[in-house]
Amino acid sequence: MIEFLKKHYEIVEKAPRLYKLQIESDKLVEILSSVSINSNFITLSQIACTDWIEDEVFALNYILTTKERDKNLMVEVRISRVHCSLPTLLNLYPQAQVMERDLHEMYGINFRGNDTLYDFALENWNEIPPLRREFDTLAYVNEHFDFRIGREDNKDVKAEVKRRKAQAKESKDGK
Amino acid sequence: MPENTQEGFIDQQKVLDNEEYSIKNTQSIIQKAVDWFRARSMFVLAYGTGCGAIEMPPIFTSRYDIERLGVVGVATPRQADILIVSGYCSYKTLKRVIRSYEQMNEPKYVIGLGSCTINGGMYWDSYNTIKKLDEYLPVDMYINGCMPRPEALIEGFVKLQDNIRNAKSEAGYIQYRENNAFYRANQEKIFGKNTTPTFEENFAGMNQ
Amino acid sequence: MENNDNRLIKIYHGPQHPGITGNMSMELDLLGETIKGARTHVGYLHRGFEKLIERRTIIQAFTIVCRICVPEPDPNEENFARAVEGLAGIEISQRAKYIRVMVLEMARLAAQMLWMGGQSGSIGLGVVGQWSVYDRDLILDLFEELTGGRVYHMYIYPGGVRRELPNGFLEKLAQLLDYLEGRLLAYDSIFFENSTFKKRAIGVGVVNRDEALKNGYVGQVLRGCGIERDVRRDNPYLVYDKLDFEIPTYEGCDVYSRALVRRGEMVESIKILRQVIAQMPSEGAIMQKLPKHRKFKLPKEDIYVATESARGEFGYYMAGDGSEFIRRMQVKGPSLIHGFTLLENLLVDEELSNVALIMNSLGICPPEMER
Amino acid sequence: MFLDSLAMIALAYIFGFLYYGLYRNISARVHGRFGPSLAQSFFDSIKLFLKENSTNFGWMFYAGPIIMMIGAITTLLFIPYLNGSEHLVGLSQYGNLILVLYLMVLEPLGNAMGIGSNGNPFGVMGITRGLTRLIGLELPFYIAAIGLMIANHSADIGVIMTNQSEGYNAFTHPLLFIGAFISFLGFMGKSPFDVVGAPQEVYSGPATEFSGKFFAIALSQSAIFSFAKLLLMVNLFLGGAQSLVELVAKTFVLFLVAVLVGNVYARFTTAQSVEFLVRVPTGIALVGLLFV
Repeated sequence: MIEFLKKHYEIVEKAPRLYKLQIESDKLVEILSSVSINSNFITLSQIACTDWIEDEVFALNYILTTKERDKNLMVEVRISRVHCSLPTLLNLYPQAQVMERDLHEMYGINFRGNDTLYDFALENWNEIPPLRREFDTLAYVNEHFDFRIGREDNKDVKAEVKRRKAQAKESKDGK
Repeated sequence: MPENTQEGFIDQQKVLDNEEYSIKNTQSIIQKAVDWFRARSMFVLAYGTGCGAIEMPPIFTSRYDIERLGVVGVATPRQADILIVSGYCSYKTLKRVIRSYEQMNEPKYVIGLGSCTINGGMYWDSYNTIKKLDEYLPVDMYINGCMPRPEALIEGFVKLQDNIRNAKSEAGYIQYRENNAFYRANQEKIFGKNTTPTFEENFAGMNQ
Repeated sequence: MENNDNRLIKIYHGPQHPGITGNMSMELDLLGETIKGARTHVGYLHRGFEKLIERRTIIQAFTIVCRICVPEPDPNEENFARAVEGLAGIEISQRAKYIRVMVLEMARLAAQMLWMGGQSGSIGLGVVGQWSVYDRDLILDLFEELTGGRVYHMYIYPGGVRRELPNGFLEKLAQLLDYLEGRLLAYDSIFFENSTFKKRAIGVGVVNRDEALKNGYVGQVLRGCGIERDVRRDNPYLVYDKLDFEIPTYEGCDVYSRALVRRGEMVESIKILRQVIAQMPSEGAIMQKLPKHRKFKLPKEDIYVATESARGEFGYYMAGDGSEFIRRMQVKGPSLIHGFTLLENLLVDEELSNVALIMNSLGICPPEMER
Repeated sequence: MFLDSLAMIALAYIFGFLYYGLYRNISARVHGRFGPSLAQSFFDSIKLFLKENSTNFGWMFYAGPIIMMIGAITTLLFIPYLNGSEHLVGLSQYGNLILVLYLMVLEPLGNAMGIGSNGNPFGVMGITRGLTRLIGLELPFYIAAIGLMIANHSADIGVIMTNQSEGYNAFTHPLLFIGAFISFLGFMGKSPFDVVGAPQEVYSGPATEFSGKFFAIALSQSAIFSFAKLLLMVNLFLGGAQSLVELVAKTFVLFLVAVLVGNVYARFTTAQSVEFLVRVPTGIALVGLLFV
């Protein structure tokens, strides 16, 4: 169980019943298969990806759940943002197929061996994968749509507050 | 009638937005009767494009019972008079909504539900939802709110019936037919080459 | 994937179709009326939530979190609040915990009522939907009194809950529970015990029990296979470990078992709510003192939280980056695995008439698949 | 005779739609709602006649609803309204029960003709379901009709109707009546035998592509045809009617039962409904036939 895993890997306890393990990307399949054989963590609940643009990496968290559904283990893999590619987990977990398909579309990560990485939620998307940090959704919206006249909240709040304060001050001074 | 261009239509819209502008339609008696029947019986195609779909079951069921007003749901666009666009439209949905709208038979009306159809609402900075529904489809009635309550929806239906019965505003489908270039241009702007078939293509066999 | 047999016809079941659970579509290859291949298509509801949340501070993000799952928004709020609390190290008061449990159970009850309408509508039994949506509306009325919102409540906020209970709220809730308990008998006779429903539902949509745990199925799908799993008990949050409730399970693995499981859950929800009313502390702050709007910053850490929604485990992964914005919040609803891994296989060799039935019994809700 | 037939059609049209309005109202009360006005179905039908038609699938498509309409009207004209009356008899002296049973098949055939030319897969599925179900529906009904014909030594509806002066066939031949009645529920197209236009499965089934005027014709057709079926049931099993009031009372009772049954049962699949129809009502009717 968790004691067994702790013997072999450096497992951190993040919260009650939530553990974390950081591994290298080239050992991913090996370690996950060993975890699923040797421990109770048999299910893949989620593949969560975070874009750490300042470190130039994607951090992928494979969240595993036990057979009893009482503990969660986050297995973190860090891969380069530029040539992002990982082996697929399709053979271990069938549900990985749709999760990888989702991440492929949202981040452009290539999962080697998964041949179903076609369109998931978007249709005819030609821009940068939208969940990458460099994709600016506001700029995209401003370029492709125009807002209805009177939609005032499409403004930088800080600048607007400053402007109003200055305006109020001016009118006060004027009096 | 406005010119068949985008600028001409925008000018026309500005005029329509003006409070002082109101259509003084004179209905003949036959036309009045026809409009009365059209207002009294509405077949609704409730396209659940977004969250607004959750308030559809309450209004069609026993608490609010909109069937009292002659409003019933139908399954296919062919038989529907009213298209309810219930909530935000993503690109992918909008294409299907336009397709459904063009399959409907005239006279047809569109009800836009929720703030997101009016100005993007909560998703104003989302890359995948449209901001103004009336750029792509002629909307006859907007019901605002996030979500609009069932009472608001019923009020919207009553107002629309009133508009139809007394010919208070020019129906959207006429605008769609006459200013098709405007709508087409907007649709093509976001869909590119993947736009739905043109109005003429859809209606090629109509007058044979 | 593609089926090139020219005896097959391909139809798109949805997105505009009365038999589909929301705005999604199934691409079906049909031989006569037998399905030979099924593929799920989503994306009709994609709003890019996870992108929008990256651009919003916590209170701004909080208002859009509940929109992820429309029929039952509260587990999302609870997940979001608990993830933020976990990252920021906030402990909430006992009273707030009880109020949250109350809101979550009321939402579960409302969601099951709506589900009942959908499930019965899928087999042409419209009368159940008419009744149950009315009963759901009574719960929504209470929600409106408590939170100000009918469908979206925006009530469970990091640090507690946003408003004090109105006067006499618990008494009203107790009355409503008595009413709903009586109504369940009416639903029994017209829906759960209806001979035609039994005929349609028993032996339809049978899930393979052996792969259920491994493939990550959750909620009623597991419990309908006789596997007793519930986040509320296995991985308890709030005060669920102090409450006494059972987890209904049935062995059939089919649509009917899942329906009975939901019925059992309604009974359990009523039981839990009664205990909450009895045990709720009358004193105590409902909201912890929080940093100011722009000063509310999350550390560079990540966390995974899960809540039991009306359809199964709802998981959130959240990562902060030391600023007032959330770096990443990834949603995993119960529908993602059910809608793809399970449904695509379950529909093969089924009749076309059972598509809506099976989809409803799995509780598939598209907005949480694509966010 | 022409005026007589016209009056029959007009009455059937009015009663059909009125009953449909009642159906919606009664269902609404079962649901706990107020329901639409009684005349709502007239409004719907008139509005549909005023709607434009923008679909074109060739003349075969248009011929479909018209053939259905002809089927409904001819069926109606061969069924006398009143027992022993000179009026409202239409063409009934020229035809008999066997002819009526044949004419009743015209509706699905006309439907099939129209649907076949529009190529909508849901329409095709709907009509396939309809024709499959028809096999199940016809068996018990035909057996019951044969039983009645044997018992009365006549195939004339008028004769069968007048022979019931001592006791209704529903009571003298109860098994035949039950078999025919279950089959009649199916003919009315209500739950649990409403597979043809099941919206959750095949949109509106055969009517998926019909719109505007042709949908209005289809609606009127179904209203007239429903009334014809009610009339046939009353004539065969409930001894017909001496006056219009009695006719309305009897048809309404039958109709009410059909509505209430439809409201509390879920829809069978095609296979289930055929299986059920072939097994239960056919069996009952066969046993009834043995007693005759």
